[in-house]
Amino acid sequence: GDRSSKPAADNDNPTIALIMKSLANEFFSTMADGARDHQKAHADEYSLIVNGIKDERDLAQQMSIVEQMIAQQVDAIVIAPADSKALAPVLKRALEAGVVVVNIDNKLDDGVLEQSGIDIPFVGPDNRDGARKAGEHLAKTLKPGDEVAILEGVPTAFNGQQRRAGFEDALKAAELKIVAVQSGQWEMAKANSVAAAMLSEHPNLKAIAASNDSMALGAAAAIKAAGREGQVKVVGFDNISAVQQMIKDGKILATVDQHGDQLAVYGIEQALAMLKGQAAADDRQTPTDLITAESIK
Amino acid sequence: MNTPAPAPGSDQPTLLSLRGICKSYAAPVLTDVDFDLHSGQVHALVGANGAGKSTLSRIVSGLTPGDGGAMTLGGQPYAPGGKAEAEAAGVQMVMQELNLVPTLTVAENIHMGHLPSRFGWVRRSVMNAQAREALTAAGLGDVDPSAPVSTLGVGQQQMVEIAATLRRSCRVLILDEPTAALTDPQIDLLFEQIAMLKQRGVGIIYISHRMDEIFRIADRITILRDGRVITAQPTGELTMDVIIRHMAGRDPVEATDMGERTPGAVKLRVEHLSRGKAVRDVSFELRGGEIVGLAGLVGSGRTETLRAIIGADRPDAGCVYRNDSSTPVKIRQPRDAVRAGIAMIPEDRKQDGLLLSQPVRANTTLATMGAVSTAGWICSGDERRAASRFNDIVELRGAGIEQNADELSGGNQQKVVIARWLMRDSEVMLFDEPTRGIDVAAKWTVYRELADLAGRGKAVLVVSSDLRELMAICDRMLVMSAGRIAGEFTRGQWTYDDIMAAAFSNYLNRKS
Amino acid sequence: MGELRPSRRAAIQRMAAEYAGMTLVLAALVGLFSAMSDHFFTTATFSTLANRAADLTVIAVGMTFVLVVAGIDLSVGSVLALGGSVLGVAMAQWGWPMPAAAALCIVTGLAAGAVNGAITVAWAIPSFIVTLGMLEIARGGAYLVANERTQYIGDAIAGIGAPLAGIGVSPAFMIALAVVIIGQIVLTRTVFGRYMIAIGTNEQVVRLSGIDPRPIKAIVFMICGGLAGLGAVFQTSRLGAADPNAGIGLELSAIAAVVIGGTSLMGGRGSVINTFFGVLIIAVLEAGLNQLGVQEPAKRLITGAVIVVAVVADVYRQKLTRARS
Amino acid sequence: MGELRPSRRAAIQRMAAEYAGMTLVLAALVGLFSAMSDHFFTTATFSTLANRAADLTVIAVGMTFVLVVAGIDLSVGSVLALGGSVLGVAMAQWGWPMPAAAALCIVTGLAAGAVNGAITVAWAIPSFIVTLGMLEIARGGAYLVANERTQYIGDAIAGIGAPLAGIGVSPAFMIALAVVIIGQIVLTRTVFGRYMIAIGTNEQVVRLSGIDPRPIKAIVFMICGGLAGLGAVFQTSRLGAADPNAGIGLELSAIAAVVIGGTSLMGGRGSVINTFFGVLIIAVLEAGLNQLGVQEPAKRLITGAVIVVAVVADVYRQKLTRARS
Ligand SMILES: Nc1ncnc2c1ncn2[C@@H]1O[C@H](COP(=O)(O)OP(=O)(O)OP(=O)(O)O)[C@@H](O)[C@H]1O
Ligand SMILES: Nc1ncnc2c1ncn2[C@@H]1O[C@H](COP(=O)(O)OP(=O)(O)OP(=O)(O)O)[C@@H](O)[C@H]1O
Ligand SMILES: [Mg+2]
Ligand SMILES: [Mg+2]
Repeated sequence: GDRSSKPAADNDNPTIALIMKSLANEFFSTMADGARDHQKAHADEYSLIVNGIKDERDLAQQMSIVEQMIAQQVDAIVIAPADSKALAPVLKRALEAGVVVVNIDNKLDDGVLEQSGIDIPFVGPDNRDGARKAGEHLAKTLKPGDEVAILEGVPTAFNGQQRRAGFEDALKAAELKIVAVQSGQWEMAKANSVAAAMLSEHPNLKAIAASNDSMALGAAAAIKAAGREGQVKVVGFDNISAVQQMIKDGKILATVDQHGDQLAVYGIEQALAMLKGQAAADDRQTPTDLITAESIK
Repeated sequence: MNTPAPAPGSDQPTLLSLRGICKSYAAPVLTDVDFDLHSGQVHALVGANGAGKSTLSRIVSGLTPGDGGAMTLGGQPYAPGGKAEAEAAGVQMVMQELNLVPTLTVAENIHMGHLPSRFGWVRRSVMNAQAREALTAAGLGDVDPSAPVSTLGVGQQQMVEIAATLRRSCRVLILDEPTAALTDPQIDLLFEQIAMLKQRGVGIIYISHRMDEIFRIADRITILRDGRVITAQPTGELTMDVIIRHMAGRDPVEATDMGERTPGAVKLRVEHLSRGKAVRDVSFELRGGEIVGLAGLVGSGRTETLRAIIGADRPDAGCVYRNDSSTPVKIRQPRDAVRAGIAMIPEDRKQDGLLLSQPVRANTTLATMGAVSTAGWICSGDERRAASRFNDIVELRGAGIEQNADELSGGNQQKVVIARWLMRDSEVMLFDEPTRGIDVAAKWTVYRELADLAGRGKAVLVVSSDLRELMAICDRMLVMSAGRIAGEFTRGQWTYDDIMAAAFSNYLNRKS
Repeated sequence: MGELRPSRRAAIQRMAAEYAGMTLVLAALVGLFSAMSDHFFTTATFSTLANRAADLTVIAVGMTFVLVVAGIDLSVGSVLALGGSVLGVAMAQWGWPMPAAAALCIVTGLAAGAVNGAITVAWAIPSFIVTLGMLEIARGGAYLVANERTQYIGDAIAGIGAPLAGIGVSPAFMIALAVVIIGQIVLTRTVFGRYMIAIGTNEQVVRLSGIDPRPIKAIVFMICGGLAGLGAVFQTSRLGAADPNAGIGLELSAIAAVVIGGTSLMGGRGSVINTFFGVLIIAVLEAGLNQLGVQEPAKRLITGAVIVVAVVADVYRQKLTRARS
Repeated sequence: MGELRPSRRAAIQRMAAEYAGMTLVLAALVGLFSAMSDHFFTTATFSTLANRAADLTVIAVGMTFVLVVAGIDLSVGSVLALGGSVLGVAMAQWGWPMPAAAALCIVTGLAAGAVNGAITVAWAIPSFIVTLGMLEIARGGAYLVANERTQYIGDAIAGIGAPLAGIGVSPAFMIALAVVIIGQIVLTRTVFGRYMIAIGTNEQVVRLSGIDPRPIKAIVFMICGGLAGLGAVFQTSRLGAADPNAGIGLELSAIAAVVIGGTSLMGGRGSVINTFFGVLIIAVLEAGLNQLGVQEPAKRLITGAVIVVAVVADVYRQKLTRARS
């Protein structure tokens, strides 16, 4: 391959390992593509290994990828942790092996970091804030007392928890009535069946807030099947390509762009800076933007 | 042939006594059966297929609970709750069907249920040594106790099973058609063992369809028909004809004239067929309108030869020709053989012959679905009629064509397989032990069927371990020994001793 | 001996008993959910449920066939995703018309199934392992084809999955019903079905009877793959989008439905109609639990328990039927 | 007839041939990856790999047992998650010491396995369906116990999973090795093991020999559950945290490992040692693909192909061995 071995720490072509959650998920594959493009443009500056896990929830596998990357003697690891707590010990081992670690996407738990006595910079968006933006936009189209439901992701996922909290912040502030919160497991088909049940159970439902766009697509399909298009609004999160047309057509009200394509690049840039000794291990928040029919045009 | 010791009569104490035994499945199978067994006695149980012999023995050995009646063993009330209880009370049984675990070794099978062990560890050396003893006693001295059972032929497996049962001490021993898969030398060995057990006062219930055996060893005969005891008499007071009449409930079928047929043109030519060590350079031809026997000792390679001919196993070398053609038939799998008009009736009906969980109807029409269907659609009326017709021909006794094959008695199961191939009407029919486990009356039917087939110009090859049967029905006989054709005889030229000599020839040569 | 032969009347009674058991379980579930939720017992619920069940139904029919020949197909979920991805790309990117794209999707499924079947019979490998391989391969293929993106199609494909005005059920559901009926007829009335059952009972016997079991088995796997492709058309149409992550774990749902319907995992015995009941039980359970808003842990517990209880109940029903006959 | 009898020498040759096939596949994989990556052929890689393989190893040993008795256990992944959750809660919330919590975790696994076994034998239901039910139930239980949160434990449990200084492998891996050896001995040398094989080959015959197969089968399922619990201890120790989502799809990896190792899905035949080779093949493949940074679709395609090829290769090896003997 194009990866050279690492003779010394002050290598002028360091290897960076980007460790994602599921690469089979559009959000992360966009992120990986962004990183690959960046690496191509800066081929003389660093080389890149991109890895993901088979199942977004299989943190044992993500952990062994980290271990393998340590064995592979990479210079830096940029990681989107599958779990905000469990990855801390192995990342500590990476640090001890002299590898620079940057945390992107899903923030590692502060308490655990402190307990482990390590410091890992976080580069990424505030999911709660992003979800709040979408929730507020949704609330503007409704009136107090209207019934709304939330489709959350996998309940164990930190970003899922944050997004749910963000939706709840905004919806409660607008005095909307949250009649149901169920998990769609991040999946379109699963979300579709849950949304269909919510629609049957709550004939007066006015909106569904979904924690990612796949679930938003599933919910939109359920609304259509129930013949309640236009009566029930949907917001999502992530801004995947498939929802953009739906937003244009008005079938989905809004989504949140957390600039996934740039997220890994931010992390890599941070890692490169740290390798060169130019940057400290500081957190860096990346932007989240509300996407609506107007902003797409 | 040694004559049995003078029959121990009723002066001996009654060992096992059955009174009013009843059993029903869908229909009554046993009705009010009384049966007495004295110690040191061989008490034969005979009856047509489905008469209930196996069911009765299963009740005695605790495998099946009876519906009614009472049993005493050694004067004590006896009601086994399972096989283990029956064994504890001293009742052992060799079942009609093979009951071995092919993946375990011979020694492990012999000790099944009682593996010699210390703290849960198998004591292999002890186990193998004991197994070797048991095998030697059963005349299987050359079988390796640590070989997996799956490497043995059916006959050897049957002997292993008998050896396993004989090494356990018992008061009552039930042998359910133990000789169906055995050849004469093995049968002699078995009878020697039976004689030894008699001396020790063991009571033996002996079930067989081979009348010569019954007359050789039985002291007393009980005849069952449709689940009822027809008569129970000392062997000396019964004749073959009487037994058959009682079994069938009618006068014995006229023994079909087995007289010579005039063989027609060659229907099948096998040349230089070889497969491993079991089949070595076998060549022969079959003509239309003749019945050819294939004799040999157990393990001599007869089954393997048939399987190689029809492509069930791929031969290493050799060709098969139909009629007088000089181009061999391309046989890569049984389908090619069946299409070329060659059919085989396998010896192991459970494994290779029957769809056990399917009705008789489906089993009968399996090879001939084309005849009972149009454009892939089954015409159920045609199917039922065809199935009934062919099962009537073989005189199937059971609850009709919708009964599942696994509910049939052993002999009736065999009849269903034969019915399948009668329906297919192949030009060349290779029968592997077609009468194994079939009752005397039904055997005659099968013989008549074979003669019929030959009469219609088919080429018929019959493998049988019952040499006398072959001598009765064949026009010509091939003898296999250690995988080779060791002799060929035509009707009138053969004697029992000549054929046995040929069967042994290749083994003797090698040993010397 | 006349009374021994199972008369036509007895056969009808037995059939009634057979379906009665399933209908009872279904009715119990529906009754329970109706009692617990005000909105469960409505046409809207049932039409949604029926339309959602179309994809699982056709896949479970294919799985029934595979189980009858004593095989198993673990790859149906991945094949569904692969078919859906092909369909999505064909419509969203190549601009194919729906019928052509749907045909391509089914052909993709047939091809995957054909590979499963060919490898299984050519080397006589357990289909469990072959289709486990295909589970990975087809999933990889789905990611490749869809470039790991959900393919948005929209209304162009909605026709099949959308409920028809008036009757409330979708063409997809009606096609699925037709597949069930045809499947049952094939299994019970055709030579092909007879051979399937025979192969599942004892392949050796079939071979020695002069029938080559291999093409039959291969075709069964192909049918199963093709039905997974059809399921992909239904699902994509319903969702208006194709997701390369679709169908994860679907094989277990399908097998559960088939086994709840009393088809034997050992082969040789099966009923497509009962499979359909199994699908309905699973669908009603899922819809009911969703509608009650039961939380994930409880959902899992209840689903697992129902699967086991349904099969245990089936054991008792069979015992009763046998005792009565 | 002397040459027919398999001599001791032939037996040794056959055994060598048996393991040679597996070793070859492994060596080929290692060679390939070493050629393609500079850092693959290092002690660090292999120690990581070995430590990671400990949990899959013990679970695959349990699965081998279950497959030998012609059963299947689909619930191992969920039972691992349940055990891990119990362990996590016991340590993180109740403040239990590690040994006690680990014991509780294993007992949880044993209990789940005992339920699987009891239901399977009591009603004679296919274990496929019973353990499919348990797959759902144990997962639900894991969510309940862990309150759907990852339980962070930290260093308190690291001892078992962390590599020992000096030798580079963890106590977990050494325990796993011991389990493999004990498992092989149990299968080949003990009465229990021989009866397992007999049951897997023909349960009916075992029953006729006066042995009740039910307790033996039940115990086998219990062992499998207990080993899933042990796997949970290993995994939790390595991660320093217990995740109620752990082990999704693990049953398929475990079965793949066992079947690659040549154990029959039909029961009656199996080797724990070969299962271990199967685990190593899967582990090396996964590690190698990760180290090369192969993209997800390609990873899936390669993994699927390797599973099938390994089994096809095994078919040829068996044919060769048989022809030679
Ligand atoms: N499990 C069962 N279910 C239903 N019917 C059965 C069952 N077992 C045996 N039968 C019936 O009981 C009858 C007697 O069978 P049995 O096996 O005792 O006959 P048999 O005298 O041993 O015959 P054979 O000489 O052919 O071995 C048969 O008609 C058979 O169909
Ligand atoms: N590899 C082998 N190892 C040991 N024995 C073998 C091997 N291959 C074949 N045999 C033996 O060759 C013999 C040929 O068996 P075959 O079944 O054809 O004989 P048969 O004359 O029909 O006798 P049977 O009555 O047992 O069926 C069998 O005893 C079989 O065990
Ligand atoms: Mg009998
Ligand atoms: Mg034979």
